[in-house]
Amino acid sequence: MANFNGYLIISAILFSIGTIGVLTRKNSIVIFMCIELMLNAVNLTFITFSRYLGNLDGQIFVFFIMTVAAAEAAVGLALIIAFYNNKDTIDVDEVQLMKW
Amino acid sequence: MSNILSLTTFLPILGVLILFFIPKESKSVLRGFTFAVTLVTFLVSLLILTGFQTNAEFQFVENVPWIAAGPFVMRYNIGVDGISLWLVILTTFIMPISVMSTWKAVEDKVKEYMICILILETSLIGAFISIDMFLFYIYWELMLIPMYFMIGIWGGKNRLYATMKFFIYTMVGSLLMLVAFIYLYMIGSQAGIPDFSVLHFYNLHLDPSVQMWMFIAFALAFAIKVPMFPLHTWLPDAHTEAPTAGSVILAAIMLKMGTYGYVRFAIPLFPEAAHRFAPLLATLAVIGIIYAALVAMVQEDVKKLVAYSSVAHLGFVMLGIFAFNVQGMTGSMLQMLNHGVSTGALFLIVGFIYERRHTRLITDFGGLAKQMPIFATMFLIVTLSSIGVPGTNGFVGEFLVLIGGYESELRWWTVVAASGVIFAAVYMLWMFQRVMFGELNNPKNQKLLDLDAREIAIMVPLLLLIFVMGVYPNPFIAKMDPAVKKLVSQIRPASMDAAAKALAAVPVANAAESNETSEQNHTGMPAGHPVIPHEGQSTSPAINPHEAK
Amino acid sequence: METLFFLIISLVAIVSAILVITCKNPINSALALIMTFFCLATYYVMLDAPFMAAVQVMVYAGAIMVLMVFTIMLLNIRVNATRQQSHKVLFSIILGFFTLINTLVIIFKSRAALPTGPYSGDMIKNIGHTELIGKEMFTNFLLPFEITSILLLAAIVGAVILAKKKI
Amino acid sequence: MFDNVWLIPILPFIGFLINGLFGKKIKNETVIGTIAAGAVFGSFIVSCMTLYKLLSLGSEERLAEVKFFSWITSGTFNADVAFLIDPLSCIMIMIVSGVGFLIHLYSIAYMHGEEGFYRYFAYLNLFTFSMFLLVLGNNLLLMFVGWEGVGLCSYLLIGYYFHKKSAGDAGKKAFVMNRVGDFGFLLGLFTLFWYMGSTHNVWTITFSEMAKTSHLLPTGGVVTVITLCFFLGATGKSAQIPLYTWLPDAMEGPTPVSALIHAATMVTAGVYMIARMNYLFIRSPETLTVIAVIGACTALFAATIGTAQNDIKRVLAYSTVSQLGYMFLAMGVGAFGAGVFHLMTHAFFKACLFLGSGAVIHSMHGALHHAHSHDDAQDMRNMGGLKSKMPITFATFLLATIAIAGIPGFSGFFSKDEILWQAFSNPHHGSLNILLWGMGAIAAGLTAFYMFRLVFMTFFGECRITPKAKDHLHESPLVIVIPLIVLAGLSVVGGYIGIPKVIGEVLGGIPNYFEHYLDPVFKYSEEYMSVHGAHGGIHNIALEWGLMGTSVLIAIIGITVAYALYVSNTGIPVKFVAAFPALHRAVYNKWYIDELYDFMIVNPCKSFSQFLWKGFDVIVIDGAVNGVAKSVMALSGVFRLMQTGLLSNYAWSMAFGVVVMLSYFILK
Repeated sequence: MANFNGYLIISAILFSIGTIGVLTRKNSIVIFMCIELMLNAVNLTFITFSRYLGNLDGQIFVFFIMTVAAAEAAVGLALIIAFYNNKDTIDVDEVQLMKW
Repeated sequence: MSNILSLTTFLPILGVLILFFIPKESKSVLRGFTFAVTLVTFLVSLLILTGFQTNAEFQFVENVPWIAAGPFVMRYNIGVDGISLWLVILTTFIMPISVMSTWKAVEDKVKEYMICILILETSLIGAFISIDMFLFYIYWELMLIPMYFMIGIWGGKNRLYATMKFFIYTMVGSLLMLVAFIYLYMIGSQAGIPDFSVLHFYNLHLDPSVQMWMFIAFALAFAIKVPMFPLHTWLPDAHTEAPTAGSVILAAIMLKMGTYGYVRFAIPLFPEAAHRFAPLLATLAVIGIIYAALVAMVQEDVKKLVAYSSVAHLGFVMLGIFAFNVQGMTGSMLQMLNHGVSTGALFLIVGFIYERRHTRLITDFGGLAKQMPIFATMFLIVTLSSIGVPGTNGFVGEFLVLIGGYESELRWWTVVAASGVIFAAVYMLWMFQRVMFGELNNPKNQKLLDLDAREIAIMVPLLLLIFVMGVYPNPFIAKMDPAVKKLVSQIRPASMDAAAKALAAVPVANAAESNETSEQNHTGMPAGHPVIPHEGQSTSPAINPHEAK
Repeated sequence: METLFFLIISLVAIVSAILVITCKNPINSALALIMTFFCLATYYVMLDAPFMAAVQVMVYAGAIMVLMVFTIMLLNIRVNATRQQSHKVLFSIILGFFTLINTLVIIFKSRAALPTGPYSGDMIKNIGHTELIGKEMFTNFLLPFEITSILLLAAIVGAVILAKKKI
Repeated sequence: MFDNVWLIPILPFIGFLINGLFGKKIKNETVIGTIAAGAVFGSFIVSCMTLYKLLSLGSEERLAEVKFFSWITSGTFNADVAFLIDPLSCIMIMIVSGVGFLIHLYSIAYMHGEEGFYRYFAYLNLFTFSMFLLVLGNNLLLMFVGWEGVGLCSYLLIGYYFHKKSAGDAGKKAFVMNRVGDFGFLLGLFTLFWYMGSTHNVWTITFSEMAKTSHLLPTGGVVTVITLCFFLGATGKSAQIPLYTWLPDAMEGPTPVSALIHAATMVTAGVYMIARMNYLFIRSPETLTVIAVIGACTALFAATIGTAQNDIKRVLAYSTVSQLGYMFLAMGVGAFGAGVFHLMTHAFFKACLFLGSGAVIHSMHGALHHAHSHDDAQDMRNMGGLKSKMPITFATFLLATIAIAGIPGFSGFFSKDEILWQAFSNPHHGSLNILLWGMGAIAAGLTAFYMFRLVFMTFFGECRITPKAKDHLHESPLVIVIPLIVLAGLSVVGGYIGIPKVIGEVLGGIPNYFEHYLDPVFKYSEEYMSVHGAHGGIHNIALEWGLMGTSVLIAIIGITVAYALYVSNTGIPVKFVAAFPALHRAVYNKWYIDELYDFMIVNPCKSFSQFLWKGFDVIVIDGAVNGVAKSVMALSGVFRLMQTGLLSNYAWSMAFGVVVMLSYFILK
């Protein structure tokens, strides 16, 4: 079952790309997307292993990740809208109130 | 009855519960009720005194399972023996007096003040009677909280600085102790010791290097509390800012917690380390005596002067403890009681004049003897007791400490400490003269009225105790003697092989060598003094005129 | 043959992932992300998990990305040209690279675990993937299933309150 | 046999309690006075009975110990409250109660009209109680209790006029100096207890046991250390060279106090202690030399200062210091009996002198008060010619002065001459004897000079008091005069019970009753001397007579010089002062000893403790504690900067954390 590693490699690559995206981009929506990307990379790993190990727990767990991702997207975007209403920008570096 | 100890400990808590229901405004009811509670606790504690058979074992022992959390098993294990008996009685004796002394001193938030005092009393009694080390630690920390509030809320000007310093200073020390407790418990549990009770750990023989570190942790925690020389600066601040009752309790009982800790935990648990550190801690004690006396001499504030004087007195107690013989130990136990009584009385007196003049500077007073004769005689008696004039309690304790210290290896330390007796007379009498004698020219002093009935009622029991303990200390000594002998026997044999093992085990510790050499020429008077060779000649029976007659 | 197909799909996925984080206009990155989701869906199919692929497409590509695009459009965000300072970008790339290295090392170092689960590959094919998941979901994982419903409820309420102008 | 001995100290203690607690309410002076004097009189009666019972016993078994209760017992140390009755303690209780009673009687009149009348008599009774404890105590600890008790009472009585700052200071000075002496006493006690216990397993501090086991002690070595420490205690209490400056200042207290405490009883405690532990002191020749030399030096030194003082009580104070020097000289040369004899005779005539001076001051004070002048009632320069005004006081004063000057036939001569002869002929110090005798003789001459100077200045010549007050000078009331007469009688007759041997044979074989009476007490030291002592003592009768003659001659010279200077032509002293101003000023200012002590000990102590407090305590220790607090604050300031508020920083640090942990687990 050598090609299982392939899926794992791909998910690792996607995950690291997502990380780089989160760290570099200033636009909060793009950060949001990168987080989604990271989540999906993890989903892929889950499904690969569930298929490989033969029990479906992994896949069911992916279900839960999806619900969480959905919930997160909803709340996150509401935040971004609220943020936009106050600051007229969604640039992450503007929000600096939470400091000493 | 068997659970009298728990009754004495938790009676004040019962009082606190009932206090909640008394309305805040009716101050006199609050004070009256608290005084009643403390008085009842005192009477109950007298039952302990009468029921106590004079032997070395723990009595009225209550041993109930308490917490079993993972590896740790703590039992509610309390009991009283010769050493802690008198300290419990001192606590319950001082409490009603300090409550009486706050009749007019504290006007705002009287309910909270009384609750603080009662919680303080419970934690103090608890600490003295707990055999389980964990229980001791809980009471040890618990007592800080009410005292923190008493100084912090009802204190003097910069009370926050003083109470913060006091609290953090003691906390740091006790955290070290907690670590040592747990580590000790770990070693103990490997050696099959089921719970935290200190009795099991007494016969647990640790190797010297482990003992050394454990002793350092314990010694530091108790040294802060005593307070020993370099760690004493929190005491004058805490005393000057504390209200009268707070500073009486702090001086009379809480300082004894440190010395009691040494006698109960630090020394018997780690005898070899205690012997190795005896010279160092004795040096600190002696420095403490001389240093505190000198610094007390030039104080302007009466309360600071008395605070430094208690540092000096407790230096004597520590010297007695580290003499490791029966006289020294009995002397230090007695000196603890004496210090409680005489310094408690001194702080009450300072409280009286503070309530009248709201100033503590010696220069503001002068010539009070003519204005307040009763006060003058009482102040004189307490000053004499603090100096240690024979016939008062101070002398008996000091004398036994000095003679005990002289017989042990701490001979030269005792000589220096004995000179402390002179300085004690100097600063106390100089303060007494500046406050009481001289011209009565300050107009404010001319209007001061003498002690009223309440204040006299507070002072009379203390004065009686000063004379009773001075003239006839035997009942006090008899009750604590077997326990002291057992404690000394626990330490004494260890010292014989300690010296040898110390030499073998730890090559570099020079303290051991000095301990070793001073033991060799034990017979010669001060080190280096040759024993006169021709002593044999005078004892030879042939020409001894004495027998011949 | 299958591996060739797999390679093509992974190439597409990686390029679109890179596109997501590099292009300036958020819309383009959204579209690139959708492309990535589709690649993932194909992976799921290749892993004999067709139902998962369907759900993936519906939930992610369908719901979440639509929401994202809708927000982008709603807020008509101007394309801001300013990029992060260079040194931050450099550090993050190094960090990303290291995460990659770490995970790869884990993958190759770890020994292959024994397949323990009851469901072998062909079983899924002949019984039907959805039926199996349904059976599994509503027997062992019933409680988590209920909890996720509560989670969604909370998310809905939260989103509504946060996004309202005047509370 | 001696079971009613406990009455002796208890009676004054009861007097103290009554006057102390209820004195303020009694207010009636005569009642308070009679309670106090009655208590001491009771003790006097009981002491006479005890002495009588003791004399009825044979001279060998004159030793009885009465135990009351055990005071402190812990480990190897136990001290109990028990009294030791033997010839020495009997003499002392006779002196204390006898002279004490006379002084109590005297003070009833002297302190008439004082505001703290009850307080004075309460302290006086407390003093008598502690003196009895000191004298009767059968162990060192009980003696120490009495020792400190008398120190305390002298502090209270010196500071009686507490509104006067000088009185307060004098009291404090007296107590602290006594305390220094007590420090020495304590060290001696500890060393003795420890040495006897650890080497011979004799854990005791009772005198009788110490005496019995004294043969175990070595000569010199540790015994020298013990005895030197005890001698330090004695110098503190009996005002010898290093620690004597408190006695002249103690004259701030009322005169009867000076008479009782600073002349008759307390100051003799040091001499009693050495006599009591003679078997210890005899065993260390070095200490004996030290005692003898210091005794002689003090005698001479104090006598020189006494010659230039103008305050009548200061002169008497220095004469006390000088006479005590004689007693220590006697102790130093091993003549314990002679020392105790001089102690007794000195108690008589010095008490008489002090009370006489008190009577003079009392009437001077009354007269000056009438004349509303603020002259000092104690300054001899405004006295003179009181002979006619106060005849009885003058007569008693003269008798006592003759006694102290050492004129034959009076008590002073017998005791002082015995000491001088013993100093000359004792076997202990060889060549040093001549020097000791010389200093003693010169001091005797000076004593005669300044005592008669005092008498001539106060009683002879014309009255220099302010004219208005002249007719108010009158004889003191009866209660003051009777004690004077009794004491004057005693100071004359007192000498005859201890006539030195050589004079005894000439006067028809009268033995020295006093020496024989005290022999059992010094039995052990005699034995030690017979075994170890160097047998070089001189026993030449003719030489003894010769020396006696020379000392009497010196005394007479002193008197004639005083007569010449202060009666016949009074101009000479003024010229003398003008001729040697520096010497006079030095002598008048007590050789600046007080200033020296202040400069050497008191001020450095004060400044050092000021430095310790402000410098060390506040800056160093508190500085360290507050420093720790400040550094923690500063450190937290630094960490605070990490929270920049930027989201990317936080995300980055989180990712960094994950990477680090992951790589750690991989590499482990």
